[in-house]
Amino acid sequence: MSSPLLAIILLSPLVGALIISALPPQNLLGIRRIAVSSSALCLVCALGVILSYDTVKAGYQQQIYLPWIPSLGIGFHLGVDGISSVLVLLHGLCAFSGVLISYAITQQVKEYFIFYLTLIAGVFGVFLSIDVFFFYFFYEMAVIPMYPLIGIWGSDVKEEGVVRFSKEYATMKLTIYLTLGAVIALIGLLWLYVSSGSHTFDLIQMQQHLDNHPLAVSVQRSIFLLLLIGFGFIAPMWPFHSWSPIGHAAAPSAVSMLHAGVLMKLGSYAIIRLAIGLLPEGAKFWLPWVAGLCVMNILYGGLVAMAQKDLKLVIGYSSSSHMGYVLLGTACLTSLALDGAVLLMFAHGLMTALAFAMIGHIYDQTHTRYLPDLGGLAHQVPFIATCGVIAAMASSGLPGFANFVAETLVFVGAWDSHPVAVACGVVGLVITAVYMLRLVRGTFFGPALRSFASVRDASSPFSRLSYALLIGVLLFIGCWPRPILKIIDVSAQSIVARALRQHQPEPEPETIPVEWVKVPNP
Amino acid sequence: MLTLTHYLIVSAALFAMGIAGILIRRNILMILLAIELMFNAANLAFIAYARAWADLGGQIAVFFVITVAAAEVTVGLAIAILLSRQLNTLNADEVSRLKG
Amino acid sequence: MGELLLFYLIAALMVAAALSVVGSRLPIYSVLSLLVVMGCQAVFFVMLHAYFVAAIQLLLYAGAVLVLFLFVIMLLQLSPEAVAYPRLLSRPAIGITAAFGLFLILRTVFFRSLAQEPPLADLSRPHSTVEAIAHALMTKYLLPFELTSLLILAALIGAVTLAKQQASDSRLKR
Amino acid sequence: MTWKLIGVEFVVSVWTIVTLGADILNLPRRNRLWLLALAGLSLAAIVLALQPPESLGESFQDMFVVDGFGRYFKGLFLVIAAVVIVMTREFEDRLSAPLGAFYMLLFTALLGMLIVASVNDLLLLFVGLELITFSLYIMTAYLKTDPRSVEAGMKYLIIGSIASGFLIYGVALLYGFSGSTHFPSLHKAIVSGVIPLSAQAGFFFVLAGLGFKIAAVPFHLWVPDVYEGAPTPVVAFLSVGSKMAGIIALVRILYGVFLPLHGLWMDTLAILSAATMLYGNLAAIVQTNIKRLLGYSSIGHAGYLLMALSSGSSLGVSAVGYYLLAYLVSNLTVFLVIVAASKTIGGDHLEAYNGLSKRSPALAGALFLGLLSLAGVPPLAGFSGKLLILLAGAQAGQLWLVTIGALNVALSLYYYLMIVKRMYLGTPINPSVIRVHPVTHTTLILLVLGIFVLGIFQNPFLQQIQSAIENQQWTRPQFPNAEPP
Amino acid sequence: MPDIHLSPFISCLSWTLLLAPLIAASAIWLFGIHRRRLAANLALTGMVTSFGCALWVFDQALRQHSHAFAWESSVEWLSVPGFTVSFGVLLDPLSLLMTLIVTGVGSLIFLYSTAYMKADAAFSRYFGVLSLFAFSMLTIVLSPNWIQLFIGWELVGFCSYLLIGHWYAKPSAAEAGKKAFMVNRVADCGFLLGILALWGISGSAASERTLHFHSLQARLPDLIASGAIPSSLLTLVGLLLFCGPIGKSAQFPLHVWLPDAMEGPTPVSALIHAATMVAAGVYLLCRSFWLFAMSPVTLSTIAWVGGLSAILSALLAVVEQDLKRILAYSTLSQLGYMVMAVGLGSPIAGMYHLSTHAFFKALLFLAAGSVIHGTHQQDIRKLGALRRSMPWTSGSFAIGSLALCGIPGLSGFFSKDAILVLAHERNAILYWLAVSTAGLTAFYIGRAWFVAFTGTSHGTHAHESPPIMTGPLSILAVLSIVGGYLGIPHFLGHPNETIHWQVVFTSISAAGIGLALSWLIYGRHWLSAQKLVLALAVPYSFLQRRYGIDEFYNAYVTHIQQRFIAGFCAWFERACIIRIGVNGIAWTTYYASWLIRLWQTGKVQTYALTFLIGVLGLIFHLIRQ
Repeated sequence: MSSPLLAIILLSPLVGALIISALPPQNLLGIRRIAVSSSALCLVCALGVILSYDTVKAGYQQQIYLPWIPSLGIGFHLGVDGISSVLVLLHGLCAFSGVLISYAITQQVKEYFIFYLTLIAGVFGVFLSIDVFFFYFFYEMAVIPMYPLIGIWGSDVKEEGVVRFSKEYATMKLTIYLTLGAVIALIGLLWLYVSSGSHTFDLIQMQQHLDNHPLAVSVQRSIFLLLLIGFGFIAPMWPFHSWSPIGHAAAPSAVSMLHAGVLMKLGSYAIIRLAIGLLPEGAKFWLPWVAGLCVMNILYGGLVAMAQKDLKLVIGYSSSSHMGYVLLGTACLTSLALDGAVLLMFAHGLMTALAFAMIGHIYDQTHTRYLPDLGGLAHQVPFIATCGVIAAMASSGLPGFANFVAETLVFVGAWDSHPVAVACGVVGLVITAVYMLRLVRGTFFGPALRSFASVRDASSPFSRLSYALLIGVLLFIGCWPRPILKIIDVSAQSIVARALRQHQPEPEPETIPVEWVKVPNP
Repeated sequence: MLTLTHYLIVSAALFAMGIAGILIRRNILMILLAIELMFNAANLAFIAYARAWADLGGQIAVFFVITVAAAEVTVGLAIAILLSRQLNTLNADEVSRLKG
Repeated sequence: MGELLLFYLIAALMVAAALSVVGSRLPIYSVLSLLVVMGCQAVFFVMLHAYFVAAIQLLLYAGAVLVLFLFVIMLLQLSPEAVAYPRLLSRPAIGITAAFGLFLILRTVFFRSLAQEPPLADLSRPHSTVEAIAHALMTKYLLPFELTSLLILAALIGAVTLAKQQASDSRLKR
Repeated sequence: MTWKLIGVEFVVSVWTIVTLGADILNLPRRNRLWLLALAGLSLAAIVLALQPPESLGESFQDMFVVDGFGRYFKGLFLVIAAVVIVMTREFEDRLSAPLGAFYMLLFTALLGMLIVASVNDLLLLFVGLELITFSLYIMTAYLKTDPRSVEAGMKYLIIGSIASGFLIYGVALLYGFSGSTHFPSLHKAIVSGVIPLSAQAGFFFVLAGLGFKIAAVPFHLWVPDVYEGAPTPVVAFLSVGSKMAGIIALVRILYGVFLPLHGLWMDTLAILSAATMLYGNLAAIVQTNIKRLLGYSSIGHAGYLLMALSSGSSLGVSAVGYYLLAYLVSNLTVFLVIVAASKTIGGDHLEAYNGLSKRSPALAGALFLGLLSLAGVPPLAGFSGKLLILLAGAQAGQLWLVTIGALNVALSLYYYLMIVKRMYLGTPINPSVIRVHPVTHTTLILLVLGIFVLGIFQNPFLQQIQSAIENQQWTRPQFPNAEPP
Repeated sequence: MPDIHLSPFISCLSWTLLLAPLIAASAIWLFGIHRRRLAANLALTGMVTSFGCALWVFDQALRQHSHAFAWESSVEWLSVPGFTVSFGVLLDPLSLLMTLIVTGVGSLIFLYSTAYMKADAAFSRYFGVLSLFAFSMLTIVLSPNWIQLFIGWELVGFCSYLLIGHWYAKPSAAEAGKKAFMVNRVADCGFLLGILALWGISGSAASERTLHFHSLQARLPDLIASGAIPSSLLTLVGLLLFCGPIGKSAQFPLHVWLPDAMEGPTPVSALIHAATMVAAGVYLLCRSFWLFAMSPVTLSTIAWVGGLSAILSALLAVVEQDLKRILAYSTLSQLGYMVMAVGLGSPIAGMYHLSTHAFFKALLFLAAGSVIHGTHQQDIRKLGALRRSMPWTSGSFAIGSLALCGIPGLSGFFSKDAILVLAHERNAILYWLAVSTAGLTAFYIGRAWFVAFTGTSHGTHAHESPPIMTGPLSILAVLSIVGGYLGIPHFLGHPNETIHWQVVFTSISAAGIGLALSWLIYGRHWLSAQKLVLALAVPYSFLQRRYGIDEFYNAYVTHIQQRFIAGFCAWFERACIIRIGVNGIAWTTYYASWLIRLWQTGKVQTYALTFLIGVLGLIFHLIRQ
């Protein structure tokens, strides 16, 4: 029970960042090696976590508990259930391949890896925490390193040579946007803490307390709305999505990988874990609306992606479109759809990381991401082109990739409650195919261009490792989804069961504990 | 019958006139002068209450107020001299480099 | 009854002098009017049986503070302020209105709390002798008393440092 | 009367004379004076640490009270003064006027703060506050040849005097209500009887006077001007020390005396808090001078403190204690960087900070962390403080206020990041490397460490604060009219 | 099945049958991408292994009562409570027939490809994808449930995309691949919804929902009978499911991708776009015929779509000049026959035609490939007199053409006749449409023959293809001849039918007229083609524009979809969400800040006034009572 895996996962990048900060900035080799080894350690431990997850016992496992602020009921409580262990693995994969992709960074390498490893640690923290305080703590901690990462090492979004969105704009918008979302969620969390009267931030205890003393329906609905909007910002739920494509587009590719691959999943994860997990009545009331909004996500995001000419913007909008499926799966309150949603988070994370890695390589080599400028690159970069086709196909839900399984589960699970949304989702797959094929066609196919004669492929096995890793896992899960689904399902079942349980909230009005009763104005 | 309230109202008037003086005078010295009025109003209230409670505390408070007022005038006048030296004006409206 | 009459007389004089402090164009008039205010206040203090404070008021305020004012006014050779009648919604107009509002509110507050105010106590025993005050200052109020000495010291040193001419600064700089 | 109880104050008041005399006698060289000042602080700190906990008690006929709460803040004041002295060391060649007097004023201000931390009487409070402000008036105008410094001093003095006028008038009215300026007797009067309107007016006058100290809207307008004009070490002292003194006074008055009237001031404070937060953080956005910007930011922080105060709970007071600690560390970091950098980069204009990360990664990193901590980003100190305050607000049921407070986090992050943006994304006008003195460097490292420690390991500090306020009478809900009928 | 005695090897062999091409494909991708010979050998081995297994199973089946032969083996591929999908092999006469076609024709075409693609740089990639295609196709064919079928369905689409775009440097090829994938995607969108809807109605109180063919077939009729499922819903399900075949089998109006798909290498066109993949739609219709049959509306829709596709494509073939495109339109037209056959109620007739069509159309394509290989030319106007220079090729092409025309004795005759008889019985209009199509078919294939293989040479240097290409041609030619005598309908469980002489006569005469006309116009030049074109200018140009359907789609895609809808969304994103929404809030904040700043006038008395007003505000409420 007290295996140190989770602590290692959380601390390894932080320790890595600390060591790097002590190294001289000229020692590139050492810096990179430490980054790679710390993220590899995370990946190995994440694999260990998911392999050792006991689906019979279910629930939170590998727990670590340290009392932190006992007077407020805050504890440093780590643990994984089926859902988070899958996401931890996703993050481990994306982080490791992101660090490998980061070898392309040549300026201020030391600072880059410090921020990058902090970001990695923050995201791990969110997935591992089962204390609401630390959940929020790591959540915001993950947002802030994005600012320098995009601001310093990013690139402007250009159209026809004209800067459309500068990286300064993108990173400021992203940071403010996400912080805004975080604080809105924070309001909800504080309200929840106060009104539950449980005097604990511990998720498990809070859940037990709320089971025994359910909140009034109206309070649940209000808090749920706050959490939904707050976490919806990062999910990103339409119409709060506009930070994401531009942010992805401006970020350096390794950051985009992590961001689109994992960071965006924090929102839906938080909605599943906190909002649905703690506020069943709110979930019943608001989730149908979410189902409506996610149709907007899927269709609108896809259509906007269709009109983009910057490769990263295409993938950026496609991410916001695909997160619509995740939200759709979340919104149904069926274990099937929830399984699909979680698996889709996993699959989409890998797929989008692959896409951003590929685009990053192209951008590094050609110094452009503008679709009209590109073409025929399959002649020079056959390996990257293969990855591009694979990413496109995975993204449009080709069987054999995990995305297909996940989308099918979402559709199947959502069919009974939201057939129209499912129909729109299926149409969204067509739209995805349109822009992904357009991207592949415009970038890789067609006659070879002379201007790209010097473009190099990712030829060494080391540079291919991250691509191979991502594709391999996508294919493996896509071909053999049973084991991972089993792990997801045990947790999804319990969340859905909890949300659907018929509570009989007592009609007593919730009183807010104030230590002194107010004295009326004399 | 002379009551406490008589004194208090006078002190209130004094206080109000003091603050009015701060607001309408342009010369910084005059503003300092008006501040003295405010302190005096407080003094009057203190003494009146001290009388009412037959307590020494109020009278002692007046000591402190007078001391503080004197110190305030000292510092205020020193800064006023600096000001007239640096900016060549004592017009409060013209001392507005720092703004926004 | 006579006391009341005296009160009204002094109060009227005091308010008039205060108005003059606030309103007269010539700075010197303002200072001199303030002197009148101080005087009237001293009379009130006497009427309220605070004899020692009344003396201090005259000595310290009239004797020291106002002289200092006069001195600085002479030093800086202040010219009379230009007369500008406050226009509606200008800052002075709003200021006067607000100050008057403050007075009205305070007046209402005092009238409303009239019933709860302590009545003027019967002063059978002499309580505000110099000795009693000195005793209080040296016992109960010793700490603020000592602090005021530091306060005065700080103000003095500060004032000297600030007002000193630049030439002397260079001498101090080592 | 126990002289042991005022040991710290005694050392500090002695040192006012020592520094002045040392300067006049030219005992240490001018550039060694800071060591003397630090020595005095260390002495005071030792005395503070040696005060046995059981020696807590009241002195001067209850006028001066030494309790855990006061001791906690006295410690903080000493830390502030120490850092300000380090700043002054960096700044001293820009101070033309005598340094000894400057240190003396620093010590008198510190003395005022120490007094305020232990205050148990309205008159002592008045004198203590005046001691702080007078010293600061003079220190603000200390750059005699800089018109902006003099103007700042003038404005500070006038508004400060108005505030003192209101404060003392309010004290007079409260005195009239209870017949004493002593906190316990005031409290007794409040608990036992009907509170006349005049006393309520007096209370609000005192509130206004203290609102000036902590820079609460609408008593705040002096803040940006003074921050911009005053010498930077003074600004640091002002923004942390003076504000903290005001907050302590508010806690002592609101919680020690007027807690039974919670209903009277809770909403008022909440409204002031909301206005203060919004005003400070909004107005900071368009600023171009870093000190002015920090002035507005400090107004914003005053809003958060008011939110915690308005909660009327012991959690609120703990939050205030923690927040002030976090604010102290972060803000001093920021100001220390400003002092250290401004000489080389030339001025306090934001443009001067372009590309700072390339000229001095250490300074830029410290400023980055300090600003983010001020914004309230985990795992830095400011986050924990803000979270505690928001929690206290939520527990008091003021969700609207919590909402405004939370949204202000995002708002403030914007302008803090604008500075970060200049440091990390801008190109320096002059790419020369900035050298940092080892003393400054060490202090910065300590402060940054503090930022992290306070952001991650909250519990020891929080427990310290909680135990400090444990024995206060306001944490004992024992008021007769607070009992439910 | 208790009464069937199967060899214990069948499990092993049937899985080998399915997986051999996949293993080959993986091996090629992992090890053979730079080794040409290895790649080709792997692919060929995989395919031939499959074929061998199929033959063995076929042998087993023949030993049983063939039409009752059924064997299933599966593993749980995805299993969460409420939704279980297995992956497996379902062998029954229908799938076995299809498997034989896929693997048999596939083996020949693989063999043929080794020569045809010899000079290609991406030889290994070609075989890798081709093997993957074989696996995907077998996944469809052998699928025991809808999800596996859908998986295969998508995968064949993907392989088709890659193979059409094999020469991606050619913009037209890249575009054609994209188009094929997109059109299929649109159709699959309906198909997937159909599957979901089917899943939605498949549950009953007694049992969990399912997508298994047999379980559905066992359960659904009862549910319908009990009234649990409204018939309108059933029709909807049927129509949605039919969307799949419309796309995959390129029926009107989603036929547009198939002619363009001819950009791919010719063996690919033969295998995927003639013999197997496009037939998958028909196979699907046959596989779940009972489901479509439960809704008359669905069935008649299918019939009409098929009939219209048949005639409309035949018309297009008449005006086409590209040899491969002629064959592509011909494929469309023949697929129309098959779909119509199913729609008219006889899946066996459809499957029969599917089988024979696979033989002769593969033959025609491979022959055309041989022509292209020999001449590097595929415009029939630039070809001529190939009969002399390429005798084997010409002979096979002639056999294939005659089979296509339905000349008695050849395979096409029997299968087409079965459909015509069916149409004759069921629907007069469709019957006459089909007959006209038969005439047109004879005409256009005659035209191709006479223009390309007879007449005078246009100076193109032509040479006969190597034996490795002509060998498969010969085998397919034999199959095209004897395909009608193999007893395919019997194998599928259909009793032998008597020949309907009236229909036979009509169809033969239609074919005869068509052939005669083409001979007169193109063989004898008795009628000038140019004059005919001039005389029929309006319909000719209409046909040349392919009824304007491509233009309409292009206009829709570029103008409406891309420029208007997507453009509008992008504009909305930039203008409303980013500029007004997000930046608007930012600007509002900024200007609020700017406004607040005005308060800070720098004049100390303003500050004092504010202070005073603040105090007034604090104490004002005291006198409110």
